[in-house]
Amino acid sequence: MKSSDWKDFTNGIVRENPIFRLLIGLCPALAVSTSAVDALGMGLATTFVLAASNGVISLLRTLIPPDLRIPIFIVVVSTFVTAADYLMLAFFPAIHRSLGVFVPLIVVNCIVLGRAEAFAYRNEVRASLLDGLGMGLGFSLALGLLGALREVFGAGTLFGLAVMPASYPPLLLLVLPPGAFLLIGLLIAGLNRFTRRAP
Amino acid sequence: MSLVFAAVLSFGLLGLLLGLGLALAGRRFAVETDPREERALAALPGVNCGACGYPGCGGYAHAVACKGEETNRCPVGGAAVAASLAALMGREAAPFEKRIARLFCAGGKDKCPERFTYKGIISCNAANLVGGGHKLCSWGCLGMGSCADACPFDAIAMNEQGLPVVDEAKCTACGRCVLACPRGLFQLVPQSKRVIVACSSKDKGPETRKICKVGCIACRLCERNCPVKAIAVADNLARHDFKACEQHKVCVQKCPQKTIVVFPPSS
Amino acid sequence: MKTTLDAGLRLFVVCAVAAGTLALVYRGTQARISANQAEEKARRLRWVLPDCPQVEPRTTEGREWFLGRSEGRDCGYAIETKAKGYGGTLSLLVGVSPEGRVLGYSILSHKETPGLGDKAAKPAFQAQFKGLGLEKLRLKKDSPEGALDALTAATITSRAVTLGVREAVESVIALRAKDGTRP
Amino acid sequence: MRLFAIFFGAMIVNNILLMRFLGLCSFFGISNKLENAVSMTWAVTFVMAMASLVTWGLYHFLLLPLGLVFLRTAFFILVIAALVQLVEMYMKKNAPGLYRALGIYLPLITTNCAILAVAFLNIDYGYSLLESLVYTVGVSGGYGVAIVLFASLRERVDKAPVPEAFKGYPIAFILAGLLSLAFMGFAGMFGIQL
Repeated sequence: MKSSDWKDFTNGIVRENPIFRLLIGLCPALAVSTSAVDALGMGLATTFVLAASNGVISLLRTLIPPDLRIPIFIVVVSTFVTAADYLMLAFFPAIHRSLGVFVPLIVVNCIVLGRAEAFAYRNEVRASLLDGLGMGLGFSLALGLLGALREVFGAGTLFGLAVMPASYPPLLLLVLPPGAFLLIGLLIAGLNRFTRRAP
Repeated sequence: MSLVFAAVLSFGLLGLLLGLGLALAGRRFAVETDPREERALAALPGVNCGACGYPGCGGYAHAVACKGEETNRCPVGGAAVAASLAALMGREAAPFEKRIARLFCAGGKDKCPERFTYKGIISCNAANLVGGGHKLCSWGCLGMGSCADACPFDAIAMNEQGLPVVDEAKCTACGRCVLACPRGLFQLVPQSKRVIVACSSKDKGPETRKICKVGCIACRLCERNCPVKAIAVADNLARHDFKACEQHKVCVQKCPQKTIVVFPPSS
Repeated sequence: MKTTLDAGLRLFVVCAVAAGTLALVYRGTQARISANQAEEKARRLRWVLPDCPQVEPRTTEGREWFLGRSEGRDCGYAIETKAKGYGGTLSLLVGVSPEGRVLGYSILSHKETPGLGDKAAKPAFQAQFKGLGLEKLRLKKDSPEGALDALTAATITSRAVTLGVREAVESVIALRAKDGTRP
Repeated sequence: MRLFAIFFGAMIVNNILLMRFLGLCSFFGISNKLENAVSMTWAVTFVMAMASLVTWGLYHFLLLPLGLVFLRTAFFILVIAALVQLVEMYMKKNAPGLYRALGIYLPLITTNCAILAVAFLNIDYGYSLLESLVYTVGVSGGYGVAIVLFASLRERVDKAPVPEAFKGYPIAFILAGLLSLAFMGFAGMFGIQL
């Protein structure tokens, strides 16, 4: 693991964490993170698509003319997404039932296309794959954190198991859309507070 | 087999169609940008501050490359950009005098008291709206720092007296502070002219004396004693003619209110 | 002209390859997916018609439904219905007793927001429906004699499920009456 | 009446940005200046309307008959991407000022989840062509309302004394949360549920 590889990989997790730092890929992040299981499921599916498309795009980058790059990226990404959708339907029907509407939306998840254009199109395969994995993991961790927080405080359970005492009145707001915005706002503020650096 | 064939054919054709369409549109909508304009744009700082009078660097680059605009209009870029643009356009650069934003007021908290304490939005524009400003002097600096916020180069910092201090090294005379100040207290003055009348009050002399310890009371002593007649009083306020002024600093000694100040020699 | 053609061809190749792979993936997984779904449907039918050992598919007037038989007697009917949910169409399989009471329902596919709408599939919400006849099959917030509590923050989903179940009860009884094959 | 219900539901009650969380990437990025927000709304409205028309036609006349429904994601997104690139080229040629203001955000419109989501919802809800057009205009109207409201609020908040850690995006998120809470108040109007 050369040092530059390690840097590419961890880059997406902390320094350029997609949700908390770059603020992209928010659409699924807020919508799916009502429970930890769904959040992680979504995160891992996105990681698979992100790593795979980063790899393929950087493999073909010499063949892709600059002004045709967006349509070609999109076709590559949507192929992986649809493939992931059907493979999930065939082999993990349970997860698919809860993530149904959000799997196709991964194709427009700004991270996937953002990394394809910003990184994969300019670097060789190895770095792109690592970057894709790193970014995907960063996305999954942030999504997981959001999902866990919203589930614990919003519904009193974690991974479906009751965590909070029965007397705890679940803070329904967190499960609702406004709660997601407020929570992310507070989390980023907290992050700024500790790392002393505005995004 | 037919499903795969149908899929490949239909999607492939769509791809072909769109590929051709995009390429053709690319040609039909091609914008013939003059290559010199792109290189000029590359030479500019890209802050889009508009101080050159054009809508951003793109506008100025276009003017220089295609309309033969002077190459020294970019204050932010200063002499360096002027030189590189001139070289690019094959013309020698016109002499370039660096300018600095100067505040024409010295009425800090210690010199000019407040009529009431202002607890509203931290912006000079807002403070200016509330009953004509919370400072006793209706001309002077309100100290809410709108100029500091507006400065894209962080060249302005507010001191504890609530007055903006301009860092000459960072200031690029982009003019943002001049626009931001609701009372127009900032002006861009050539750097070599260091003697400034630090006041903008047009109140009558006795009035100003009551309001501010360092206000210009229009006593005309400076006007009478200036060896080169480079300073004159109009509307109860002294103003230098910076072209004529030769920095004798006679006016500084003569001014009873110490309104005329000498900005510290540039470090 | 050459570069235009070149661009077109490149996109053609990329799209063709993409479509090809997807078609292969689709055909490859299709068998397994339909197997999954068939097995899933059988499981749901057993769940929706608990005490009916044999379940025969029937089609009357073009609509497919299921007749549950036990010891030579009707023990229940089941039918698939669709309703417009919050995230998209929501399809249900509903079991109805010969007397028009709800035996149970199961959500076949839904696109409701995870964590909110998908609670409609949880036993707590489903239990309310057991044994209800048409007259009680309403949300309490919709009509006084309604007996169903809507899911918090998922009213559209709750109402969609209720309407789906109602449609099932109304149509399956009518279909059974018209079905001439068995007494 | 049904058309009005679809329109109003899409625009206010189920506002695509504040309630469905779609199209957020550009929402936070571009809403710092009001005029950016307005021009973005025009661009999104135009692209969304065109996209809905094309994708609806594509689905009903090509994908369904040929049984290629599994390709719908690929087809839709490719068409949208091409559309946006055409709009981008057209704008570069005929409206350079607008292009310079929106330059970076045009490719982001392609990845704007709202546009693809609208295309899918038009199909899932089984809308006719007219209904899906009304729905699309409603959604883009909702996008406009949300982003213009948010941009003006944000310009005002930039001047307010916000604690250091909250400056920038955190306060924007909290603002969006409150706006979304306000939009929840619309639930139930004209019988359109949340």
